Amino acid sequence: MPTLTPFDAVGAALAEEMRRDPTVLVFGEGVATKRQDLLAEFGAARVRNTPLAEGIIAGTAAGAAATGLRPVIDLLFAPFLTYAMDALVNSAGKLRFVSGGQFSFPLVTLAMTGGGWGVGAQHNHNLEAWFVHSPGLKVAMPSTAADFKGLLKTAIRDENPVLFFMDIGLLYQPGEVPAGEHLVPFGQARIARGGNDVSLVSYGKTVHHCLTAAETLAQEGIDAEVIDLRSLKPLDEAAILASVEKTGRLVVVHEAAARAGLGAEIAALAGEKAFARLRAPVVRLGGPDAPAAASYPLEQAFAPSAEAIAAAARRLCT
Amino acid sequence: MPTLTPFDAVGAALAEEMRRDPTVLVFGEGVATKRQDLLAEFGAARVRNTPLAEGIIAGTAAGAAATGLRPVIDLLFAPFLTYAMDALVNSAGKLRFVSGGQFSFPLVTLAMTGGGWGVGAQHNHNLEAWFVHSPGLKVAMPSTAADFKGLLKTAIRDENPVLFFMDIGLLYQPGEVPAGEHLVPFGQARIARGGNDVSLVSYGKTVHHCLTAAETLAQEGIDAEVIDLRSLKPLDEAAILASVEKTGRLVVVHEAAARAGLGAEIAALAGEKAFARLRAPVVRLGGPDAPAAASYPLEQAFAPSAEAIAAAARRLCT
Amino acid sequence: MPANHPLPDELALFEQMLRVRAYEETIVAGSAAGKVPGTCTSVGQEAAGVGVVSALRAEDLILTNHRSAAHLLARGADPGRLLAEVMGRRDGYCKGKSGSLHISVKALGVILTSTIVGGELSLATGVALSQKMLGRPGIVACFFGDGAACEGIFHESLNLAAVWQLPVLYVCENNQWQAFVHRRETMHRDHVSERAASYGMEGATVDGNDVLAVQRAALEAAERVRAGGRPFLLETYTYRSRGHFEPDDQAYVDAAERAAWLARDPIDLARRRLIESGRLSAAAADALERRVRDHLAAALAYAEASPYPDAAEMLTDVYA
Amino acid sequence: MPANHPLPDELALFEQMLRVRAYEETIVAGSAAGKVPGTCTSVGQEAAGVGVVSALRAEDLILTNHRSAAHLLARGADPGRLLAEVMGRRDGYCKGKSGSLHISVKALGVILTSTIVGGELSLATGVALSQKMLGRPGIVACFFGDGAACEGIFHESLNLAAVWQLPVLYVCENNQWQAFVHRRETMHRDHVSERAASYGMEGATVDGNDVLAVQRAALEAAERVRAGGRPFLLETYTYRSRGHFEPDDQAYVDAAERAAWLARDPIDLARRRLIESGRLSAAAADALERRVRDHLAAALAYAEASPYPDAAEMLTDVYA
Ligand SMILES: Cc1ncc(C[n+]2csc(CCOP(=O)(O)OP(=O)(O)O)c2C)c(N)n1
Ligand SMILES: Cc1ncc(C[n+]2csc(CCOP(=O)(O)OP(=O)(O)O)c2C)c(N)n1
Ligand SMILES: [Mg+2]
Ligand SMILES: [Mg+2]
Repeated sequence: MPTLTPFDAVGAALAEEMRRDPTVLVFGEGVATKRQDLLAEFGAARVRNTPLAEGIIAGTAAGAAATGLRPVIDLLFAPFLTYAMDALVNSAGKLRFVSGGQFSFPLVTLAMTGGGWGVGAQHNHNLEAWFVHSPGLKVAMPSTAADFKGLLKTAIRDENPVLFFMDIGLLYQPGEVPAGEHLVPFGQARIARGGNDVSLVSYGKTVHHCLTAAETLAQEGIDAEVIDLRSLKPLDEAAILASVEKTGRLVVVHEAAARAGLGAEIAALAGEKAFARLRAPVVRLGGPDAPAAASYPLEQAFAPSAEAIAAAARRLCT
Repeated sequence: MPTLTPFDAVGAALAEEMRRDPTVLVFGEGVATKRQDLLAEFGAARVRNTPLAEGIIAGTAAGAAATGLRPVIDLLFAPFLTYAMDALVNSAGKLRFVSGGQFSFPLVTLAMTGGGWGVGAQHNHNLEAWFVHSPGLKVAMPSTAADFKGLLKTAIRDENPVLFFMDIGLLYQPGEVPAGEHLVPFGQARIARGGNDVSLVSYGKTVHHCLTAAETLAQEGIDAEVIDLRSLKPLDEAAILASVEKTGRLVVVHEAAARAGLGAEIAALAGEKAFARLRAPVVRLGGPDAPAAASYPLEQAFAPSAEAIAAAARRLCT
Repeated sequence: MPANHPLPDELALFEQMLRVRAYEETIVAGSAAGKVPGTCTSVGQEAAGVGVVSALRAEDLILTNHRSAAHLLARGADPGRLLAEVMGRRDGYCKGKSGSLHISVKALGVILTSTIVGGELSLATGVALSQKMLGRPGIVACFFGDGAACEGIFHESLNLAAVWQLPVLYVCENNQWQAFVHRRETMHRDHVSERAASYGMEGATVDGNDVLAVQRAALEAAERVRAGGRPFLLETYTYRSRGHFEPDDQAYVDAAERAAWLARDPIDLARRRLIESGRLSAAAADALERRVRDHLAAALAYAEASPYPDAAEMLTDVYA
Repeated sequence: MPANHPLPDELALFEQMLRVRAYEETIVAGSAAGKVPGTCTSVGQEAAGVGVVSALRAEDLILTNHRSAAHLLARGADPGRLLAEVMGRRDGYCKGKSGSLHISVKALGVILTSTIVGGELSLATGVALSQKMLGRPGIVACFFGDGAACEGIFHESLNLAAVWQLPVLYVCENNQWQAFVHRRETMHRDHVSERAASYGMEGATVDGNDVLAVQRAALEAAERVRAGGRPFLLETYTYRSRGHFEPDDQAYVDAAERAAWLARDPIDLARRRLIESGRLSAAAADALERRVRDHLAAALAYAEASPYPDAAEMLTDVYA
């Protein structure tokens, strides 16, 4: 299998889908400069730089999606989504319903998230839970190069608005990516490692921290299952519940703030639908309820570490 | 005790705080028109209409708060907050931290939320969970006329940015309000009704639905405790956990979408910190994961009804 | 698609304006009686809305704002289905899911009524991008208020449409008010059209209460958009006669300002002109008015007979 | 508060520009060596930044953007503490919590460096409102880029400042680029200052590479703001010589454009003028440059010696 960085896997997904479907186009601040290969192949009408104006980038995507195009927009860093919330939430998310189904909004919004560049709190803020809480949207966040490609292709073909979060810490780390047609469906979690004693449920970069923790735990005789959610909305409830039914123990892990984060949803689901099988409290590990640090070493501490995950799992199992 | 609508209780809180502190001012689209009494008493410099531009209303408030004023802004309906997210989240919420504590941001943002006017999904969307998930902010949402006044006065005196959500369904229903100095601290839930068998935790309009449900349940011999959170951030974890420790059963209720809503946070808290005492699954009742309906009768169905709450509690107790 | 060409003449425009007025008065009366939810009426702005829409072609697309009745009706929307939607009934254009404030009618090329002020500006560029990239002939008419022109999205939308050369006819209905705030409290200039130059765009202002003048200006502006594939900012200078939202006592409105504008009511102006030119007798005008009213009464009855959607309907159409 | 008056003369301005350049080159070298995080440097824009700040008074307040070194240094910020902040160290002006992109220095009247493009425009009106309502004498200088002028918040900010008559000196450093996009791809007009008229505001453009011209224009603009209590939009037309963010190979930049601007380097221009007028010998200029560089080397050593904050520090200063 070829090896690509997620950044290039995204490029490959874009290129393949643009080749397949002439209504797919991509625009954003610097997209045409950053993706010269796409510009060369598909031309300036389908690969566009934009003015610096996230609101109208997203609004334009919504309007275009409603009338026959399939835009992919790049809003750069997740905190910049704050300028585009009306278009994404009030327009793209609601107008299909509000129109009684007359229009659909097939658009994909790319945004980088997570720590890794030490650029501080106005570039590093994990907002995926906002969109999971909003109606009419879908949300994906891959952890492997292959899933960057496969989920993005699925997102582009979806008839609904998709928020596609790209963990910066992963974006330039090469991984195997199937060539050509590779589609990863939404709503299907990936069992990154099978296990029987405790379920570690995560997404994005911290999936890898969970896997490292699982190795440590294995040496101690604790058999951890690691679930990579991949799509956060729709959420693969069945996979989460099946794992918890089996292990009776759950640690939910993400870099976003724990408070009112997606981990709360998953813990609540388990507490509601797998109550009888739970053998220990559900533990959430997430970022602190504070803006992200800028100092590189401190920024790293924002995401739950493999050690912290292993420690939490160990406590539940003993 | 005098009787006021929450709308007038808000007016009374504003007037008292503006009298007490000359740095308090209020602005927004139509505030000066809507609050003629404030305009008459405090003048056009401190009670201002603004252009229709939520982004700069919130940004102006943040800049003013950092440099000596204590602005209260009225952004009307919660969905309009989508235009002000950068100022509220990236500026007001983060810049104190980012500046190393050099600046503080004492500002209050008023927003109406919830169903009640049948004006549809672009006016009716409960977004409080977004702000609970964001660092550096506080969030309040009263359910009684007295708390509208007491929490707002506290919000205005707080050195931090506060989102103050006003449930439309309550805003014009009169209730008793203490005259003069009446402060309700943040982070202290109100036990709206004591009980031993099941905890109903809620905020805003659905607190009243919980109370109605509790009466029904009482007739069946089920003794429900009703907790009105009042401030959602900080959250009175101690009150929630104490109640669950006592009853062993928890139903969390709000009008906002259940998925990744504040109820998830509360359910997760209970599942983590009161695990051993839970005698039944924690149930969340919230709005559907759909845009709000416009038809008045259907809009009403968005918020969990007293019947649904009673039914959920009954299931847990039997 | 409605055939808006041949161009509606003065008489047809008059009738359309009467229909809009009757429609709004139906809502006002129904709302006072507690039968219809209150809305933002376009009373006083009939010429501005009808005049521009009359200049569009069947293949053109429309996005508008909360004060959209004139645009929808002039486009050919059925008053009964509109009223049903306002009342949240199953036979409304959006199955009752929009209510009064977000009505769209895809079959008529009405992409959006936005109740988020500025939402129509936000989506219009994208709709125009589709027209351009998919090689469709129609231009995009985007109606918004003077208040919306204060929102940042106005700036972003016009700038992008100019830079990408998108076929958008921006139409600002400057009705002097922005809910409970006078335009003068929110901008230094009297005319929103002056802002076009900032974006390297053409702009113009027309008397929004003279339906023929509006039609003429809109035809010319639309022609420039069509021919040049470039946006244009047309301002219809007019007045919101009934206040922001029903009911509204307008206690905050300057009486002299209001009186001056009421004296220039667009329907009175059109009627007087038709009668003076001999195209219509007073009796014929009255008869026409009655006919339009009767039509509206039937429309209201239709809407009232339509049931509310099932509760289960509220969970459909969320996703495609 | 620094005493910016008496007005820095040509020589003082030259020295300040040298300091900014040396500071940025320290970061560039440190960043290439992996010791300092990359930043958005102000190389090429020293005259624009230093010239305007030199025209401010001690009581004036500043908000700026990600390309803020010239503003901070000209305001009197200590390079050692700035570098410590860029490196996320405890002795940085923000205790290492800002990093390179959000530095504020309350003691110097620097309220904000915003890395959200437009954040400075968003807060500037409020800071000016405080000045006005609390009866403080200083005006507010708000620095932003040509890219920020495309954001909706630009429109909202200028309009509000005009309507509320707030003392803001808006300074757009039009450096031709917006990250990886040329200004021409994002706006039809060459000059952002032309937009002032839309808001009923005065505006002007000045050669941003001529530090004396900038100072003069800024003095005049600031005087109008001070006297009239009204905003003013000043555009400094200049060039971003080193690319967007360190490192940046600028492969996407037109070589001829870049060469033309580099030939008008603001520091070379000032040096030449000082030497030609006889105010400075070439040897003295070289010596000054060396002194500035030595100072920066010491500053870097100071920053490197500063420890990282404790992890526990990352949970403080969240709430007041
Ligand atoms: C983003 C947003 N802010 C505020 C409102 C509340 N609101 C509805 S209409 C209106 C006034 C709009 O003024 P204008 O754009 O001039 O349109 P008009 O009502 O005069 O036709 C306001 C403030 C809203 N619907 N959306
Ligand atoms: C809201 C937002 N969008 C995008 C970015 C990414 N970004 C940082 S600087 C920049 C270019 C800014 O251009 P301009 O305003 O002209 O300032 P310059 O960098 O040229 O000084 C961009 C796109 C950002 N920081 N914030
Ligand atoms: Mg108006
Ligand atoms: Mg620039």
